[in-house]
Amino acid sequence: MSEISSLPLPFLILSFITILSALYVVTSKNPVHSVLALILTFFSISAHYILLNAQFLAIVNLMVYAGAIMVLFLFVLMLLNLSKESEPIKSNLWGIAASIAAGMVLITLTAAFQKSGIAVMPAPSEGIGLVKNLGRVLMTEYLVPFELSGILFISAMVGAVLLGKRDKNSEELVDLNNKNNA
Amino acid sequence: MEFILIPILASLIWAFLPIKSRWIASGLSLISLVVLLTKYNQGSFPDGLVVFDQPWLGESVRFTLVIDQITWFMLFLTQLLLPIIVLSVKDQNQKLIAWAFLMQAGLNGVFMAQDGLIFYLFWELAMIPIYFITLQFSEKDNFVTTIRFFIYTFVGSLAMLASLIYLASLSGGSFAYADLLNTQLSHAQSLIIGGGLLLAFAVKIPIFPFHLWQADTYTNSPAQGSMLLSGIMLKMGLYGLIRWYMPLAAESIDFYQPIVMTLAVVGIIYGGIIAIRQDDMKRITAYSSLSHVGLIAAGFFTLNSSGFNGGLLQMLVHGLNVVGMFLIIDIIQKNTNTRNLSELGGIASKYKFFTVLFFIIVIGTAAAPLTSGFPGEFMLLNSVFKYNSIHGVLSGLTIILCAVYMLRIFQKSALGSNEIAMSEVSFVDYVPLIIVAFSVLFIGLFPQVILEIFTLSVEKLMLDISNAKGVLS
Amino acid sequence: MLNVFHNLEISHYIYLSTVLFSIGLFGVLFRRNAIVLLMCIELMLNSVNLLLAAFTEYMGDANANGQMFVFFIMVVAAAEAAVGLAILVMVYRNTRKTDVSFLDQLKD
Amino acid sequence: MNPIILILGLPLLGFLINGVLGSKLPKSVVGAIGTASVLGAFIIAILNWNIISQPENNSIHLDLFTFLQIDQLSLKVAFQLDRLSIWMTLIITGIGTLIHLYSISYMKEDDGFYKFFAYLNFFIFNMLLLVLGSNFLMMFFGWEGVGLCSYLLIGFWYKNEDYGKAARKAFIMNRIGDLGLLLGMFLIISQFGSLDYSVVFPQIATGNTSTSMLTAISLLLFVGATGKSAQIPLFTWLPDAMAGPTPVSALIHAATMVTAGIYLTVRCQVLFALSPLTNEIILWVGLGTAVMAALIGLKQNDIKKVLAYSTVSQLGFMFVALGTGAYSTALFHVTTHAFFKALLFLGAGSVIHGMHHEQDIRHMGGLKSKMPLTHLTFLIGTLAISGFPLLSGFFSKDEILTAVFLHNKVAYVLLAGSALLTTIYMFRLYFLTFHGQYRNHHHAFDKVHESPMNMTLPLMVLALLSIVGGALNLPTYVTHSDGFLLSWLKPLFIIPQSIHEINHNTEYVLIGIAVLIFVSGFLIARNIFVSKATVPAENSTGLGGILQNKFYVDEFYNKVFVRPLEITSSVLHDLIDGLILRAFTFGIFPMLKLVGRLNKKVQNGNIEMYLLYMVIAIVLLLGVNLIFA
Amino acid sequence: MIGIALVFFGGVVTLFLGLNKAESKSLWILRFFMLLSAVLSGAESQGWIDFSTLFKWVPSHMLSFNAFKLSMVSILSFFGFFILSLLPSSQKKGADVLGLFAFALTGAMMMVGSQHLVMLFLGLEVLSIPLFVLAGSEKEDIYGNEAAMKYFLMGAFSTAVFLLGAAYTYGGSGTLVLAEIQMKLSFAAHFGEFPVLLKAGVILMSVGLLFKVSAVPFHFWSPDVYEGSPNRVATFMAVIVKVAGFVAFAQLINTFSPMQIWINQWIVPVSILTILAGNIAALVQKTVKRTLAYSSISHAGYLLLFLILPMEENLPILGTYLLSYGLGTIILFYLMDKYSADGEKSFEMYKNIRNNKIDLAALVIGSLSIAGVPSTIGFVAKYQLFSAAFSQNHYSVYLALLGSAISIAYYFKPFRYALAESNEVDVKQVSNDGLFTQICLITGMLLIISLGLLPMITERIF
Repeated sequence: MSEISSLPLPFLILSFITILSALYVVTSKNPVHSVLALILTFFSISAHYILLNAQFLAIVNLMVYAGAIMVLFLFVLMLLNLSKESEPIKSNLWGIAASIAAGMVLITLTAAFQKSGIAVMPAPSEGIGLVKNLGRVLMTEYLVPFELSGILFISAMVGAVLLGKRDKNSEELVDLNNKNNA
Repeated sequence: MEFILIPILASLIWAFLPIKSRWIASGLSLISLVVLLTKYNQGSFPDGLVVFDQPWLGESVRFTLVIDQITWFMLFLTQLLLPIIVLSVKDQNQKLIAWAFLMQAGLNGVFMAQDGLIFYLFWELAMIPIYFITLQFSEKDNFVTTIRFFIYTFVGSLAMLASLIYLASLSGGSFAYADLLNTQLSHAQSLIIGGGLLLAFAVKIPIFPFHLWQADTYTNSPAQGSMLLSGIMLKMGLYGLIRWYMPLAAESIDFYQPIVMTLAVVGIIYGGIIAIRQDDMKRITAYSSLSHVGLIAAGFFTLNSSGFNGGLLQMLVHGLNVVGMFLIIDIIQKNTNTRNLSELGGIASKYKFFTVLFFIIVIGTAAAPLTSGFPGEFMLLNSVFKYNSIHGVLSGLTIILCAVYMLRIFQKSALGSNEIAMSEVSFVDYVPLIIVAFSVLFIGLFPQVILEIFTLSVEKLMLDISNAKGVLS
Repeated sequence: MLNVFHNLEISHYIYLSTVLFSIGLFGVLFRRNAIVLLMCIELMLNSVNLLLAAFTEYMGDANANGQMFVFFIMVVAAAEAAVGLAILVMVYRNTRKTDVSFLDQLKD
Repeated sequence: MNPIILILGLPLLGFLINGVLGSKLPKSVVGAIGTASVLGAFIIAILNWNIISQPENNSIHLDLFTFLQIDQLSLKVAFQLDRLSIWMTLIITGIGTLIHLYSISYMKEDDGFYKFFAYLNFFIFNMLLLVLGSNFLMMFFGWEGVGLCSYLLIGFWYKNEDYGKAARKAFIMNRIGDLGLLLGMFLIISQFGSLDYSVVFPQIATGNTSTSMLTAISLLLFVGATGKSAQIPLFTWLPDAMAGPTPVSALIHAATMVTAGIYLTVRCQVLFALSPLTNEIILWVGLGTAVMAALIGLKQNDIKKVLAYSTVSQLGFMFVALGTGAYSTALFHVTTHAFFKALLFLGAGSVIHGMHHEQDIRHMGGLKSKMPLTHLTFLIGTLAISGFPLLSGFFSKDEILTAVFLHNKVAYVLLAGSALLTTIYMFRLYFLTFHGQYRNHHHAFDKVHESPMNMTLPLMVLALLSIVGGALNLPTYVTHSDGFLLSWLKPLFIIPQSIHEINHNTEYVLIGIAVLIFVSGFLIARNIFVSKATVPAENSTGLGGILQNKFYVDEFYNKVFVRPLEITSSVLHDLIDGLILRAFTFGIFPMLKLVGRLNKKVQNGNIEMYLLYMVIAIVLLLGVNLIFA
Repeated sequence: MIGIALVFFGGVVTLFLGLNKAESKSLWILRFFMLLSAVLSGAESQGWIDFSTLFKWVPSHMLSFNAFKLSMVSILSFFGFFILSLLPSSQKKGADVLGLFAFALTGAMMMVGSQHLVMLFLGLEVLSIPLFVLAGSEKEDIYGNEAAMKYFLMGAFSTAVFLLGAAYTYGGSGTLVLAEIQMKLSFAAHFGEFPVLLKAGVILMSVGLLFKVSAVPFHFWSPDVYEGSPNRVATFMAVIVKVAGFVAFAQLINTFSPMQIWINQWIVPVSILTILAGNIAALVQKTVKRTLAYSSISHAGYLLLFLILPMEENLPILGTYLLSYGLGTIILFYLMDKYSADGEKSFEMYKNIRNNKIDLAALVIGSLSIAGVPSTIGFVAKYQLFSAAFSQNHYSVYLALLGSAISIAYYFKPFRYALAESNEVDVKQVSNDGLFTQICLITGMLLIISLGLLPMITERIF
């Protein structure tokens, strides 16, 4: 671990923040706090993107994840009124089991990488992550997936509507139940 | 091919057309017998005559059907027994006949197939109908018994499939009989392959201790199911033994011979001893069948000509006799609603003719001289005795035990002072019985007529086996 | 920008993302609230995204395949989130719970 | 036409006609057909006597067809009429005719009349098959066939379950013997490659076969003989076989079938002559049987049972003769025994008939006056079997005793004792039946009647034969040459039968002893049953009890063989088949189901658990394949 | 490609035309498009017609179909058509459910044709996301809710795992195109050791796919989700997902074929575990649906054996097996659905079948086929698979055969109620289906039998 000290400070700090906030996401009892911590994580990851010359990704990440998705989460949390610390605490045993399992994944992967080593890649070239470049690739090479992700969206949309909308029948049913109860 | 298509056609006709007469069914089943008899010439080729040959699956599997003398004989056995069985089907079980025809197609295929996979295909095809017959038409909930039976035999079949696949992989992918025959196996390979084949056949025959499915299945099945099983199905296993196991895995015979011989002899005595105390007539017949076919298997494994010829002869004889026994039991049960010896007795005082037929079949099964049981048993015991005198003496006990239980059956049911209420036995019921009883006497007197059907092919087969073994036995 | 940190290697990003992934995994195992579970899964997806971005950079992939992949992962994540939340709402409507440990009616 | 076809064919024809059409025919016709068919065979045999009796070993052959052809082994349906078989044929058909005749009256009340005649004819056919066959297979056919007929006839009154049991017992015990015969045949096949007499015997005679092999073959054949001829240990079926109608007992269980064992041995004379060990065993088994059965006979109260044990005992005599190598003597005794034992049985049948099916001698007595003909013939039979001088039994028994005397003195003493016992129990029977007071309370003395003519006629014929039968093989001291039978058989024996040279003084002493035996036996019996008028007790005690209970042999067999077999049967079925094997074979399914139920614990519906399992699986996959691989 | 277009178009058309109409009305449109897709793709796979000019703009390293894949697309469409024809439509209004079926099928086809990790991933998701929704499409049904939730959470998790694997693969090979990855690997094969990133990548991606095809121990979702989902959806999951999943899986493993030996090391145990666990668990199930679920798990196990084979020349085996599996499974699910309509879930439901001869025949033929009994296509498929796998690994085939033997015990269970005359008790008359359904059913049965007896036809197809 001695080489950690030789790493550049911004990377260390960012990584630190990322990991810490991620840990907070999984440990916080209040879902709202989790969401907020997750947004922080996304921010730090976006910062990593910038370090990695993926400027467009960084922006999209912020917009899509931190912006849209997380707001959606927050919205649902509020809608369902789950903001309080409602979640029953799991037993310690579960915690231990979960951490051992997750830890094992981590250890196994790292150990595997340690054991065989990872090939160092060639030197980087500038400007890959720029919108111009990405746009070109997206519209040429990745045109098919791009088009086809439309299907994904339409199905997600239809699906969300299908699940979200209330059937008339079901309301009648609820009414009936209420009458019976009364 | 006609021996497969005719039964299938008959099966479809019976399944979908609203015909009800047993005579018509029997007539349908007679067609293939007649066709077979007209083809006696084809059966006279000791080396076999290819009657059908088309590619079936890829390079490796060809749909090849061959008739040689042994095959012709086996076909004869099948076509002969089927009309008898069909004629005895109860009126409320008419749909059973459709299954029986389908099974006939499968059996005919088994006997004619000259390609490993096609053999397996028909092997299973023959098994499915009998499963449904035993399940569908039994008097009580028979599911557990039949599923045991099916799985038990299916495990054996799968072992055979594995062996055939293994063998084919060694023969360069071809399943053709000739290619399989010419494949040289190492000792270990032949043990595995032979073991698989042997397992399948041992379960079907059945050889002790693979007989567990037998008694329950016979007991709980409808009579026709028991007849099909014991009359024809068992013969598949025995046929497989000489046609498939011995030539193809000849290198392993030396290893398995003492084991199988011992097990078969144990089975002979075991079945006989158990049979002497049972109350259910079907159960007795089941165990007696175990005893009898054990002797046939032992005879085959002696690898001498007396054993082979006697075994084949005995296959026909046992088929007829056991079908006769089940016919008897079926008639008794139909008319008295019981087949427990403790509740029966005194049939003889009312049904003289029936009792005579009954007695002929009983002594035929007990291998009294001048009945069909004797010549085969004589040759078999002779061959076993030649193989090893101790085995011979032990398996010879069967003639004593068989006398004990067969006479017990006869006496407890037919004799005695009981005045059992029994409705009139109809003419249709008598016809199959008369055929069987006649065969008992005919074969008992002229066994050589039957032997001559297949004896040349047996020689050829034994030559194949001894060539494959590398040593002439 | 990365060349500033010349002693930064790809392996560090791999480790980082693996750690993040494991944290997400831990969350998935540890938490019971479906919505938090979903968030943990998003976290796992993000760790993958980070890794892909890092690979793209370090390999100098001219077509930026990795980044394209990230792009599509985001698309999917968004769709998944939408559907997932819809399911969540539906479940909540029927059971008044978002706790997954209560969803054990279907079993052997 | 070949006479053999007729000899065999007539009884078979009679069987078929009576069996198929008998129920439709009047009883007289049935009886006539049955009797005539046997008589016809007898006449044809007589007519062919001349051909056979040519000086060289002449015989008539009949080859019908090949029964089985296995490789080089060819089994033919073939017959021969030679000196031995014509002798047997005459006994069978001759006595058979008489008994058929007798049966017409004896069975006339019975519903199964036609069936009875059919069975009898079939029996005759099989018996002829046995003696006429020219190979072992044909003999075996007859051998089993007579067993089958015996089964049918013993269980003739099928409604009685005890009779059925007796019939089954007879058949199964015979089958035990048959197995021995069968195995002997297998040995012969393996050794000589044929079953034909004409192939096997010359080969044996060359002396190239090892003695141990010959001993094995002959012992196995002897096992067959013990079954059929009711020798120790397989004798218990014969007394039970008395359940059948009396003519059956006379024909099958006295005169013909039971002597098949003797026929077999005589037929295989060359084989037995070369296996001294077997001869010794035969001697002692025969001796044991003779003594034991005679002892049991002393205490039996059923008229037919006494005769049955007497038969067993006499068969023992015959085997003793065989054991000493006196084959013609044995056959001689077979012949005379056939005469007087058939006579005795038929006489007993006449008594039973007259007493309306009363068989217990304790309930008889004084029948002399009511049934004079029966009484007279029965007396002749008794005298003959007891060895009254110059009657047939005297000569044949004397020959046996002489042969044994020369062979083994101990055996002689025992056999002489047995002869004494024979006289005692036979006269006991005779006195209890015909002398003294009438002792039956259920059945008035007035109703006892003499039997009709066609029952007494056979009695008279047989009585005559019993008297003069000794002439068939008169001893040397009378004729100063070989007896007729001995010289008749001589050409048949490839190895000449050992002729016992004996000086006349010893011979006269032996005759004296024989006469003494008869006289003392007669006096003892007379003393007890006439002078003291003892009536046997219901239950004897002590030695008598043991004898009355037949040495408990049946009980012994029951305990040692039957019960254990039955228990084994149940154990095998319920325990081995039903439980252990099943547990091993089908137990796999409960096991699988158990494993499947464990799955219930895993598949418990909880997502978190599922996820945990999946993660663990991932860890394992990665760990094993990345790090440890 | 024409299949994707047609089915997607069909889905959209259905969606718009069928809005606010009873589902049964718009179903015809979708059936038509699916059948059309099946026919056209089938014709194209046989080389009778060629649509490739229409789709020139699609780069072949993204999405391309060879003859085998076209036939698989045809089969997928056919199965889609078959499912929608046999399993009855609900009387609810709205064609949204139908649309989702169409989209999911599109995703399945994308998976089949994918040549690129992104396409594979997208296909996977396009297939999965509609199914998440469909699982819960009976909104008031609590079990349906639970099923949807379970499927979604676990599916999303497995997606994440798959993606991590994909990322590693990208890192290890520097490309996302499958063919290029294979090339890189064959280079690496010359230098001995394979990059650990690729190894980890292929394992993790396989985990993602193993989850989709529900191999043990990633199968936990499937019995629960099948049980909770509407029958039609469960059928769809059991058939379409597995068919598409295995084609994609085979493609993926083929990509990594240079390290085949290493892959076999862990595919074989997973396969054996799946076969045994699936069959044993199926043995103890009380409800028909769960039994069928476990049966489909065990079939996944058999199919995994295919992955240890050299891929290219053995693809017909995969095709035959998937065809046989799909036919049998759909028929059995159909019967299960039909006879569980009155709420009976255990095997006793089949006692009502005895009055309906066609259904009875379908039950017998379907069960026999899926159990692999000869004279059905199920046997041909199993035989081909096992005999090919035998050359690679003896023991796995022995165990697989053992598994097939066990499977008889539950495949034959329905016969107890359906056939045995002794069980004749209060048989209810179940109303007959329409002519169309019956024709479809008979077609299916005839296919099973005729292909089983004349397997040379399958050789022509693939």
